[in-house]
Amino acid sequence: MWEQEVAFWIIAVAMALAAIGVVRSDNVVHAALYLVVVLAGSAAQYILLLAEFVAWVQVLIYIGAIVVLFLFGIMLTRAPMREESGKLDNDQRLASAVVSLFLFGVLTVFLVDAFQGDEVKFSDDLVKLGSSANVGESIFREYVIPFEVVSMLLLAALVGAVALARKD
Amino acid sequence: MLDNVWIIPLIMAVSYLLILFFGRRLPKKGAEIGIVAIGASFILACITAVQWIDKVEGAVGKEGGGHSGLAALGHSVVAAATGAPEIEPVVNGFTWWQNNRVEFVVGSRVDGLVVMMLFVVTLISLLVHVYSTAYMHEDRRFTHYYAALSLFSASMLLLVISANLLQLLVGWELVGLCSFMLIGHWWEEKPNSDAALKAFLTTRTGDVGLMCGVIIVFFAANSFDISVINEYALSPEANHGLLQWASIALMFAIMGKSGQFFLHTWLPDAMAGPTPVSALIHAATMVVAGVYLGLRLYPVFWEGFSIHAGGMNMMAIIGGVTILIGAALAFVQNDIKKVLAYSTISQLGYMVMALGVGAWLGAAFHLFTHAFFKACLFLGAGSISHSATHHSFDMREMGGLRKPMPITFWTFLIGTVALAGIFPFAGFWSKDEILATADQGDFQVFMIVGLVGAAMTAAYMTRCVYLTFFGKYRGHHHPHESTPAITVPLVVLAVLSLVAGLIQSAPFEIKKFQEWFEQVGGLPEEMIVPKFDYGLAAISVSLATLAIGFAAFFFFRREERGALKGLTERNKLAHAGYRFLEKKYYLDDLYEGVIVSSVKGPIARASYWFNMHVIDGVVNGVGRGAARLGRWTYDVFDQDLVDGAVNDIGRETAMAGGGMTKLQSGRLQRYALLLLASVGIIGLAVYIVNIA
Amino acid sequence: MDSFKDWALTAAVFVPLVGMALVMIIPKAEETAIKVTALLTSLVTLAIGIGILADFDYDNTAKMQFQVDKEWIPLINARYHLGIDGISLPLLILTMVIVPLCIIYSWNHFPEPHNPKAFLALILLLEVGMIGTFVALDLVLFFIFFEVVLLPMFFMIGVWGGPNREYASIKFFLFTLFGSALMLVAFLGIYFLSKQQTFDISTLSALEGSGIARGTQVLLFAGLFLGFAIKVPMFPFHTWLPDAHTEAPTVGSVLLAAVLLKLGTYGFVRIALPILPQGAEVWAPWIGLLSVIGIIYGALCCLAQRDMKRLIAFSSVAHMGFVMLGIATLTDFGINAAVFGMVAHGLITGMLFFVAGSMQHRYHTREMSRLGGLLVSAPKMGWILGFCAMASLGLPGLAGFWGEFPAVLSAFEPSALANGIMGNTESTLWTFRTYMVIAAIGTVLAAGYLLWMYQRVGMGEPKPEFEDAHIHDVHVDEWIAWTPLLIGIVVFGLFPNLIFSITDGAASSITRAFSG
Amino acid sequence: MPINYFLILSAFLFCAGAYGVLARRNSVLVLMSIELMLNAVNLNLVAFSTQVQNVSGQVFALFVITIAAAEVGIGLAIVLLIYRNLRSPDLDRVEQLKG
Repeated sequence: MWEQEVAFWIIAVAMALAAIGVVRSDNVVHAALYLVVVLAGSAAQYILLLAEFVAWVQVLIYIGAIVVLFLFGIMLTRAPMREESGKLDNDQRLASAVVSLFLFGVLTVFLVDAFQGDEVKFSDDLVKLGSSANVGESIFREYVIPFEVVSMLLLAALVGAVALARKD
Repeated sequence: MLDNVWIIPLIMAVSYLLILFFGRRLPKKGAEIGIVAIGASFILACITAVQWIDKVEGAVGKEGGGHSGLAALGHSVVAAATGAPEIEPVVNGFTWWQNNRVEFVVGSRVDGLVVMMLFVVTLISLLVHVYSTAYMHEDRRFTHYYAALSLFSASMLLLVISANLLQLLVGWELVGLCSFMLIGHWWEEKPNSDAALKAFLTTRTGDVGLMCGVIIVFFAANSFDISVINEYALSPEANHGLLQWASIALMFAIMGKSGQFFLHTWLPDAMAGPTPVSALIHAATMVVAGVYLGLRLYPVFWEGFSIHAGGMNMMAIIGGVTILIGAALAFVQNDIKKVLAYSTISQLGYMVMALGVGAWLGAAFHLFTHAFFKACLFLGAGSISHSATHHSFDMREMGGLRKPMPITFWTFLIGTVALAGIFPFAGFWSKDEILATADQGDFQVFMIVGLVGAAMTAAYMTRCVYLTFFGKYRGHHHPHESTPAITVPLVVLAVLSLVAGLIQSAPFEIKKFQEWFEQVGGLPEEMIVPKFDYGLAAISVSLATLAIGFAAFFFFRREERGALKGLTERNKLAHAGYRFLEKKYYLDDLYEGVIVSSVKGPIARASYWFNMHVIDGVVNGVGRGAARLGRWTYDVFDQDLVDGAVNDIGRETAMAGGGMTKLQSGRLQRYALLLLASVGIIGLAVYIVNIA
Repeated sequence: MDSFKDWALTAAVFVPLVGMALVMIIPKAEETAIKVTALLTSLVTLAIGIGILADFDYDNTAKMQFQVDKEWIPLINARYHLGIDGISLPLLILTMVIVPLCIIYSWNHFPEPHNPKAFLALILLLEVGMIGTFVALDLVLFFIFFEVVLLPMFFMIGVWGGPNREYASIKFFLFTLFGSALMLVAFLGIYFLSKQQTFDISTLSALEGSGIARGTQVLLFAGLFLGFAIKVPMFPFHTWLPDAHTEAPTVGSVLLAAVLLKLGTYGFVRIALPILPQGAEVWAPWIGLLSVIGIIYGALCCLAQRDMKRLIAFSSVAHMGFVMLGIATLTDFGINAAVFGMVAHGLITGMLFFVAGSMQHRYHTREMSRLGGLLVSAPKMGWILGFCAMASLGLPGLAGFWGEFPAVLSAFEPSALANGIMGNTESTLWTFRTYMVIAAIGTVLAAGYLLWMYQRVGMGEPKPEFEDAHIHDVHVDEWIAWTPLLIGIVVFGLFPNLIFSITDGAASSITRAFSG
Repeated sequence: MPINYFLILSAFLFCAGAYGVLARRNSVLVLMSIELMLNAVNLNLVAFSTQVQNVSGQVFALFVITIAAAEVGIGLAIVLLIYRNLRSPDLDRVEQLKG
């Protein structure tokens, strides 16, 4: 099992650092690229967790679509690429850091308290569980109504976005 | 009188109030009240002493040949604790306040140590009172000065007679206050008030130790009563760990009050006060309060520091270090009072070291003799500044005062010789007692430290005497002998410095000091009473004499050399020749560099530098650091973080002066911050409640 | 209404109210009449206080005396229940003494914008609230009096205060209100959760929190803690205090320091500890921690001050830290020390604020770098200031010492139950011993800042700008107002038993729950 | 492998995202931070799904991804709008909620 652990830690550290990069970077484009690292890391973690389909969806939609969307957003708002240190942050930076660290501490305490000793056991069945066939079946059988609702939502969002961004 | 000894401090307290409220209207501006009161106290103290001695001698008589028989065996008598009859201290008290479980008693205690201290304090205080009439004549705050002296005597006597630690603590703090008032007597000048502040704060730092120590001892022995505590400390059920902590804490108090190494820096600064005050408070009485505490609670230290085991302990080490540091520093001072101040530090180091090496009797005895000769020296210095140098204490402005001030000179000389420990002056006997105990009690290292210290003492005092009284007068005034109000106390003290040591002089079969004053009820039984060691005495005296000789040689020679030096320089200007003289000059330089350097040169200077920059720097730095830390805490922490957080939330509110509705800043992120913080807090609270 | 015991407390509470009504009726122009009425009212109140003092049964200080217990709001079972024991008595008398002194002090110099009518009416209203808080034995009644205090103080700072008064008063108001809100929630929680649904403090104390689960007690105690700790004020809830003190008029500062701060500590002793003992046990080490932080922190902040009044204000934070440390030990010893500390702090700090106010009146500045040489220009006042500084730094023989030293002493051996969530008696012991050492170090810092202040203000030569200014030494009305306080400082310092003997019995009854 | 590994990692991402949301001035960056938080949720869902061997978690992760896409679309549109109106993407200047 140690291979998984090693892989997990490498990816986890990379994700954590990149996450800090997202929220601390002084350059908007760099932040977006850090975000790509985090998202890719997540995809890798999904693969570790044998959720193959979700992993690829993550890569395609998140990295492929959403990040591109972000870059467009950056371009359109003509945000300056680089800012002097701290310009991108507001005045409650310190308080925010305290609150986030505090929250992280609280969450960690909770998690350790609640899930101490629970293990993720990997087996061959799991590979099947995360396969596209299995997931697809689940979506279109059990969760078909939510699926439709989400589709509607997406459509509405699309229309809404167009409506909002129109120049008149 | 033994039962009513509390009257003595009461007289002084009443005198304080009288002087404060009525002193100004009296012809002598209050001095007469003070002198009458202290005179009465002195008489009462003498009566107490006589009664106590009667009691002791009576008990000895009743026991039959108990004591004298043993004395006949020679000098190997073991302690009075085993041989002589145990005389219980006279303790009186009434409940001051009570608190459910515990009663706090205020009361008096009379035993040998107390009697001795009463005598010393009232005597020196009386002399200082008299002396001050001349010295402080025409002072801006003459009345206040006398009031403060009275208050000081009252608190010091209260400290001395206290039967319990709480009362001792009260007296202890009060003498600190008086010291503050008197050091800062001329508070118009900032250096004086600085010195006063420094003295108060440094001793108060030590008082933290006293407070903690008293509390620890209280909970260990379940009482504030000194007898109970001492009994507890020597009993088998004593908790060694607690006693150890208590000893360390109390040691801290001793270091603060008695100017021991690294809390000593306030004492030289305290010389900013009037000279009689320096004599009374900063030489003879208040500063020995720390040593008195050590003597008083000796069993606690005995057990806490395991003194009976020999070798090393904190008390002896600190005392020893203080001896050397103080003596070395005394070499480089130009201010005569500073020389004496460092000498006091060094001598207090002797007493503390004596306690550390198990020489209870030596410490008490040295306290006794030191009070006389050091007071004599200080008052002598005061006499000089009063009548010769116009309130300057700079030895560079003195010199050659032997002729115009014969009484001052002779008394000062006697004080010096006593301090240097030359036979048969007072200092010799007490110093020898300490050294002999250290030698015979497995503390040889400290014996050597003591010997070195004695030699250094002799040398720097020679320098001091030389600079002051010999050579040519270098000042710009007209030196003349002081008035009788000043010289009489000097003579009294000089006589005492001469003879006080004889009451405990083994070769003459006199052991009165031990007989009378070691009766304090419950000293450790294993304590060593040393045999008189002629060899050791000879070594110490010859070392001191040698040091005096060396120093005298050096200084008297320098006078000659000064002439030569001048010649050299002249000739260098004229001929650029006279190699012989020049060579001699180099030799002298070498001589000075090699021999004297070990004491006077780099070492003394380095230690002085270390003292002024490192230790004093640390002490001052702690003060400044505290202030700076305060500023930082206030500016950054209080105003920015704590208050800032509050203000951030309330700023719009408060500034707009409106109602609560304005708490809405309209900024989403602020809301989000509060939301998340609350979520975290509530989550944590729920969690704590669940596990609690 | 037949014997003195039955109506004494009611009278003590409502005489000032009547006096206030009278003051309001008298036309504004009749200034002397207004002043005399106000002074007489407060003196009558004091007379009642002396009567109470004479009639108090000193052998049963633990018992509630002078009790009045009448139905008040039957719907929520709130009763008009008054009574005093050994803990309330000293504070009650302190209040009754301070108020007339404040009125005398302000006799000739009312702060701008003058208007003695409104000022004195507010002082009397304040007295109603303060006395009421100390005698109330019903949570609702207590809460009402506790809040009554708030309003006059708010106006006093906001109207008669210094340049930054609006900010200070609103800060004070919001802070305290915030605490009170949580306190009220906790009161309601106690009401609904206790075995009998009652607001009666005596009954609830007798129940010792039985019926309320430990976890709930912890939460309820937290609510009470916030309410009281803000009033005390404990670190980190203290920030309103320096601003309020600095901006408040002299009399306001004196009342704030001498009495108002005690409402918080009194609340702890009277309500929080006996009613929620288990909650107190859990919170005790944390309260102790905040107390010692307050001691050191307050002292450090003092060292940074340039403004004399602000320095004294911060010294209150430090001193109240000692009081709270005594309370946090949950021992009768500590509580005795705390009550003594409250009285001593009231006398000493009240006195310091008086002097600071008088100096401000003379020099028109509180900036310590501009002051100096008070001993030269006004020697008597200089001596008084020095005396108060010495008392405040805890010099034995003066009152301050007996609040400080026993509190430090009690921290050596806290109640075995004061163990927080550590649940380990041994570690509690060492925690509190550490607090003891830190608190002892705090006394050095106290000496530091007070002497430093004294050096800058009192010693040295007067600064050139005030060399020619005529600095009047202590006035007659100042003497009248100050002498009782000065005497009190000395007398309580020499005879601490005067207070300890009164509080002792009551303190042990409060800590009964923690002694097992 | 302890499930806590994933959960704590996810908690960290969440808090980092929270910090970004609270402390960033630029609205595009705020949106990115929100993505970070959503991603943290996804990680949780998948981890639990694997642990309890139930595919529902993964399905929900897919839904979240979809909704995230929609949210970014709308979000960026709003940012564009703000930018157009205020000539700045800074959230500090949006305080119309102020009462």
